Amino acid sequence: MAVNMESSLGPLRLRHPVINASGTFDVLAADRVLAADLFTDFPFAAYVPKTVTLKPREGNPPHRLYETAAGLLNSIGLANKGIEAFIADDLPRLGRLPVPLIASIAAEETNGYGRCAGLLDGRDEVAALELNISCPNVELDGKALGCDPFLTASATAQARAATGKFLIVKLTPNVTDILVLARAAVEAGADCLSVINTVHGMALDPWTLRPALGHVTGGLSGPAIKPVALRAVYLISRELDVPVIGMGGVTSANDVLEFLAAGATAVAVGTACFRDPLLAVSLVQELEHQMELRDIATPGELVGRAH
Amino acid sequence: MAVNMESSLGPLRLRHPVINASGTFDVLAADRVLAADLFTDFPFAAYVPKTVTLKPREGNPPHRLYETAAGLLNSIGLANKGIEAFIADDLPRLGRLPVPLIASIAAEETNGYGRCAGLLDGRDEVAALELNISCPNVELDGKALGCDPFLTASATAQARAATGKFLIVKLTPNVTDILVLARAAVEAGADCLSVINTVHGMALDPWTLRPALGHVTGGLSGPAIKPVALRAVYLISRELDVPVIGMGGVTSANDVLEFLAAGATAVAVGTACFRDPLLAVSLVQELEHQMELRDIATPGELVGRAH
Amino acid sequence: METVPAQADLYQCPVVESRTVGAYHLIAFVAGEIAAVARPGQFVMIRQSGPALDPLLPRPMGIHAVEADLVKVLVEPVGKGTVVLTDARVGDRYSVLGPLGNGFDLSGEGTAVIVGGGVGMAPLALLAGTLAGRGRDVRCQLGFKTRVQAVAAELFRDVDVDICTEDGTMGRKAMVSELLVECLTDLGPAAAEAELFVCGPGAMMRAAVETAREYGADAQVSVAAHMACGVGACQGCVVRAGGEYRCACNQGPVFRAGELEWR
Amino acid sequence: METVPAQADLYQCPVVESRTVGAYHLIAFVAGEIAAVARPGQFVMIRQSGPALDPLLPRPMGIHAVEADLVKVLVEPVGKGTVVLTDARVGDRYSVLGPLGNGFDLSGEGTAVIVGGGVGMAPLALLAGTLAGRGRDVRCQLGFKTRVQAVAAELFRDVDVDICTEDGTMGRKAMVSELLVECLTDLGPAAAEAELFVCGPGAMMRAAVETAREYGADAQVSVAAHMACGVGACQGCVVRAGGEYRCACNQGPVFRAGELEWR
Ligand SMILES: Cc1cc2nc3c(=O)[nH]c(=O)nc-3n(C[C@H](O)[C@H](O)[C@H](O)COP(=O)(O)OP(=O)(O)OC[C@H]3O[C@@H](n4cnc5c(N)ncnc54)[C@H](O)[C@@H]3O)c2cc1C
Ligand SMILES: Cc1cc2nc3c(=O)[nH]c(=O)nc-3n(C[C@H](O)[C@H](O)[C@H](O)COP(=O)(O)OP(=O)(O)OC[C@H]3O[C@@H](n4cnc5c(N)ncnc54)[C@H](O)[C@@H]3O)c2cc1C
Ligand SMILES: Cc1cc2nc3c(=O)[nH]c(=O)nc-3n(C[C@H](O)[C@H](O)[C@H](O)COP(=O)(O)O)c2cc1C
Ligand SMILES: Cc1cc2nc3c(=O)[nH]c(=O)nc-3n(C[C@H](O)[C@H](O)[C@H](O)COP(=O)(O)O)c2cc1C
Ligand code: FES
Ligand code: FES
Repeated sequence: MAVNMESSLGPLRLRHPVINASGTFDVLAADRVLAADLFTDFPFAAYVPKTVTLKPREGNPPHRLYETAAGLLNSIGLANKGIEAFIADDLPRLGRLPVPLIASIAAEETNGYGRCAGLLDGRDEVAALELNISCPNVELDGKALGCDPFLTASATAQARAATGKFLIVKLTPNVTDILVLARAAVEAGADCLSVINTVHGMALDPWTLRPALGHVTGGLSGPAIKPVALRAVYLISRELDVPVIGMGGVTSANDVLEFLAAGATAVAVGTACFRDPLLAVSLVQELEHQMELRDIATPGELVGRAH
Repeated sequence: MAVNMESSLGPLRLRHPVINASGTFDVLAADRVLAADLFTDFPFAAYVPKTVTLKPREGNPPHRLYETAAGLLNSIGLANKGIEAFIADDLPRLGRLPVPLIASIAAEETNGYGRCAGLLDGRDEVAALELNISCPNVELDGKALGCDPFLTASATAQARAATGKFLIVKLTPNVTDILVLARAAVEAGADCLSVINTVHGMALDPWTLRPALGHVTGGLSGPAIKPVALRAVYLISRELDVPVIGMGGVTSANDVLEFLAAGATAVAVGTACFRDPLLAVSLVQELEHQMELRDIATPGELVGRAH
Repeated sequence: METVPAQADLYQCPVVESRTVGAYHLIAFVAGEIAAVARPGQFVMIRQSGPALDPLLPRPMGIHAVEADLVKVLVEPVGKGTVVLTDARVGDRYSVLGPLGNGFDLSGEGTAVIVGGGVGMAPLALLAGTLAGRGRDVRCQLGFKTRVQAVAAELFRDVDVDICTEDGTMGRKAMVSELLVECLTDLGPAAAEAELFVCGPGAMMRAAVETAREYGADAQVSVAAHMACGVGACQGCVVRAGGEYRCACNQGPVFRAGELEWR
Repeated sequence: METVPAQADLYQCPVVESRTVGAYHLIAFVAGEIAAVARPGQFVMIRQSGPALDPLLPRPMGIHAVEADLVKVLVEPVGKGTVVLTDARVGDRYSVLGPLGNGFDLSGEGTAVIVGGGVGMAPLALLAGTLAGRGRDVRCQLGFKTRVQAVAAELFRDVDVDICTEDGTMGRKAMVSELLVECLTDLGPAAAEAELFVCGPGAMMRAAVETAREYGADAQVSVAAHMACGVGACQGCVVRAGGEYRCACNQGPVFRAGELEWR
């Protein structure tokens, strides 16, 4: 059976359903290191650069990484060059990618989302915006904005007012009821939800018995959190009508099938890119092969099959 | 250096700081299968049987278990014979154990906690009570009681009124701010907190792409959740004055040291008992050895060292 | 059920044989204490040693053969846990806990009709040899998808085996339930005194039990369940039997067909 | 920094040698594309293949030696990831990504004073051989805790090495910083033209750099950092240098001593 891997995510046409997760694949850095010509053979169906903020941020002190069982704790702290340098230096180069570009933005105050969205609204290189309201390292009154339905709605509404582009809101799992947050974002104008960002966690160095991360706590990603992510995607996509980008612990083609069946329209690979920066190449091949074996004609056919 | 492994948990004298987690070690069943004489050589410093409820519960339909990356999803659904049969059949036998007995109780309504606590209050076999308010499978209006500070306080207060025994409340990590729940329990009369119960999750069978558990969602345990548990223990023990029993993903002596350093007074082993039902024997030996190597004279010396 | 040695390091058993048998993988461990007491239909929980925590838990494997102080299992690599088991190399040490479970009831006297599907044949090999050794009349039928699995039937040493495959690449082209019907018909009136011993995929076991019922024969079936502990501690491995949930690990894995409720 | 092959399966490199060298473990991979371009001070990210997801990420290992199409690393088993690497058996395939990082700047001309502590000696072996091959004057000092580590100094083939241990069980009983002072004193006025190449534990590197400064010598140090990607994607491996956070993987791991801010 011929498999047609094309997918769509709102107005975005994707060659297949697999994209990268923000902060885990840097096409500009990888292109310097890897012999692959990433600008012609880009393995993902869309590219999401690392989150940028209004002002440059130098990020958290080291250590910023600590591996846990089947997981990775990070406290990068949204290190980035700031949206102006992003627009000036990176956007022109990213515009040459053969896939849609989804810019990820964050701010320390809700109105910063409106300003960032406004700065990108006029840029043709940008196909969609993702609001990172869930990074556990940027806190408002000691709490991530994405934990509060009010602030979530407010950030979303401000971005919505500033742009007509496809608007994705990325949710945090660190809440009592993620559906409440999902509804708040959609009611405030989100076109799509990214589910999930990292899970709050912490590690101690087993030798010193002191916190392993410079920032003490951090965000857990990787296969360890896949069950948390699948549940969130399942619950949200059963209740709400917007497309969901599923992510959290994807390392294989089977994982992609599971996220689609749980209700995701597209699936993002994050931490697994660190196992192999070109994982997406073999993963997408294997995905096509599995779909053939299982008689699945299109990714869309599978979306929500587990409901 | 001579290591003194003795620990105390409120009025309970423990031979060492390692106990079992409710629902993961069944001394009556294991004693039938293992050649070890568990009633004389009991490896844990206290015994926590599986949670019992007022009425018998047959539990959830199979599959009730699914292994995930470095984790285990379960939806046992609090299968148990009910508190009356527990008192009649099990208590007399459990009373013969050479360690303190911590009975774990749950109820579907808050006042059930008072009734269960009352039924056990007069029993000399029982050294302490643990309120399981956090099992994700028993839900009130679709939500675990332990997710709500009000219901948590109410269940704790009712149990407090019914017993003078050492009262432990076991918290769920599936909340936006676990400190709020911890405070609610302590203000309502908890003497001690168990941190944490399982993390909400879900898995799909990679072949059928249907939910892997009969109950669809379940609770994630094992090393995958250790970072979540360590963070909760760290945050709570820094803020509150009651002793904390730390648990979540412990598989080794180093893990025990880490939980102590994060602020736990005692540490419970759950899922790891399934890797090896007598793990505690070697783990406690290794713990003593590590303490010797590291010049730690008593477990108490280590408690909160990471703060 | 015999009791399992008490010291954790007793579970550490060296691998002395590890080889492919068609689609399956045979592993032999030195495990004298298990070998000494194991009965057909019992199982072990097996796990690679080492610091890695994925796979996390041991996997249940039927005891396929016992020779002197060796215990053998036959693994079908279907997922992460079983694929990793096939990496076993001679000299590795695995954690092997057992023997666990009740095993088959061998007290019957009628013809023993053994019905296996796929890797479900693994524990039936020990059963067939034991029953034949006791002089009981044994008939064996094994069904497989295709040849690469069916070649494992060579592991049945002490008894004759009828083999079928779904695609006819080895033995008869048939489902094992067809072979069973022929066998019971062939037994004539003795069929009603016969006793089936069944292990395999759910649908195949159901069909076999149904056929047994039609011929008035008894049946014992060894069920599969997801297990975590194997010793009755987690309540995870339940099957519906006798109107309640029973643990496959310590109230099974062998049940009388009559008490099982198929889903 | 050279570019890394584009196809994922090119990273799969067979193990052809795997053996204990005292407290460390030497592994040789067939990795022709890496061997062809690797420079001293560069590193590879190494990971076992297979379905298990713990350990999850590759571990950074300095390139210890290059021979024809072989790349060798020397692993000190300190935690889960490195312990698992020492399980490597001939014929296994590992994912080996590299060469990564900037490597040492070899353009200097003064005496090369190589200072290694513990397993930090691993990448210095390739450096020493390369510099000696170019005819540069090379002095090597290696410090270890005790003999079982120090025996690995035998892996320095092309140059003479001064060894010390903290407990005097092999070589001098001294800290490597004492050897360094003697070496620089011995060089006399040439010390100010000398260049240090340092790799080892933080405290030892700091002491070496301090000594270099006192003698007016330059120093390049190869720093350790927790890494996830190795290619500049995660921003996780930062060290403080030149007043900002720089990634050890693609702006290092070798830095000029002068730009590093020690914590
Ligand atoms: C008493 C008993 C005896 C068994 N004897 C044998 C034997 O001799 N040879 C053999 O090859 N297999 C045997 N099995 C089945 C074997 O245990 C499972 O195939 C194995 O656990 C699957 O693990 P996995 O990680 O490879 O698969 P996974 O990737 O976890 O899943 C693959 C498939 O196996 C199922 N599965 C997952 N976990 C389990 C589990 N714990 N138990 C059963 N099924 C599971 C899943 O639903 C899925 O369909 C036996 C099972 C039981 C209960
Ligand atoms: C550029 C570079 C080159 C290296 N070359 C070598 C080498 O040639 N030989 C060698 O034996 N080691 C080398 N290392 C160090 C090696 O990578 C770490 O020891 C290893 O990652 C620890 O992993 P683990 O799982 O065994 O330890 P863990 O159990 O994760 O931790 C043990 C100790 O190692 C530290 N650690 C954990 N993760 C890392 C990490 N990703 N990087 C560094 N330290 C970490 C922890 O803080 C802890 O103190 C190098 C590191 C870098 C950055
Ligand atoms: C090192 C690292 C950096 C990350 N940076 C960002 C970021 O800048 N913006 C964002 O929205 N998410 C960020 N994430 C979260 C991922 O995009 C993703 O949501 C999460 O890691 C779960 O997916 P995974 O398990 O596949 O990694 C980061 C994750 C990691 C591990
Ligand atoms: C199979 C299973 C059954 C459990 N049953 C109970 C229970 O009855 N009562 C309870 O309070 N916790 C129960 N738990 C939660 C554990 O006690 C523990 O809090 C949790 O598993 C985290 O610890 P671990 O990672 O060491 O398993 C159960 C966990 C598992 C895996
Ligand atoms: S596997 Fe735990 S009770 Fe059966
Ligand atoms: S290790 Fe990822 S940026 Fe250096």
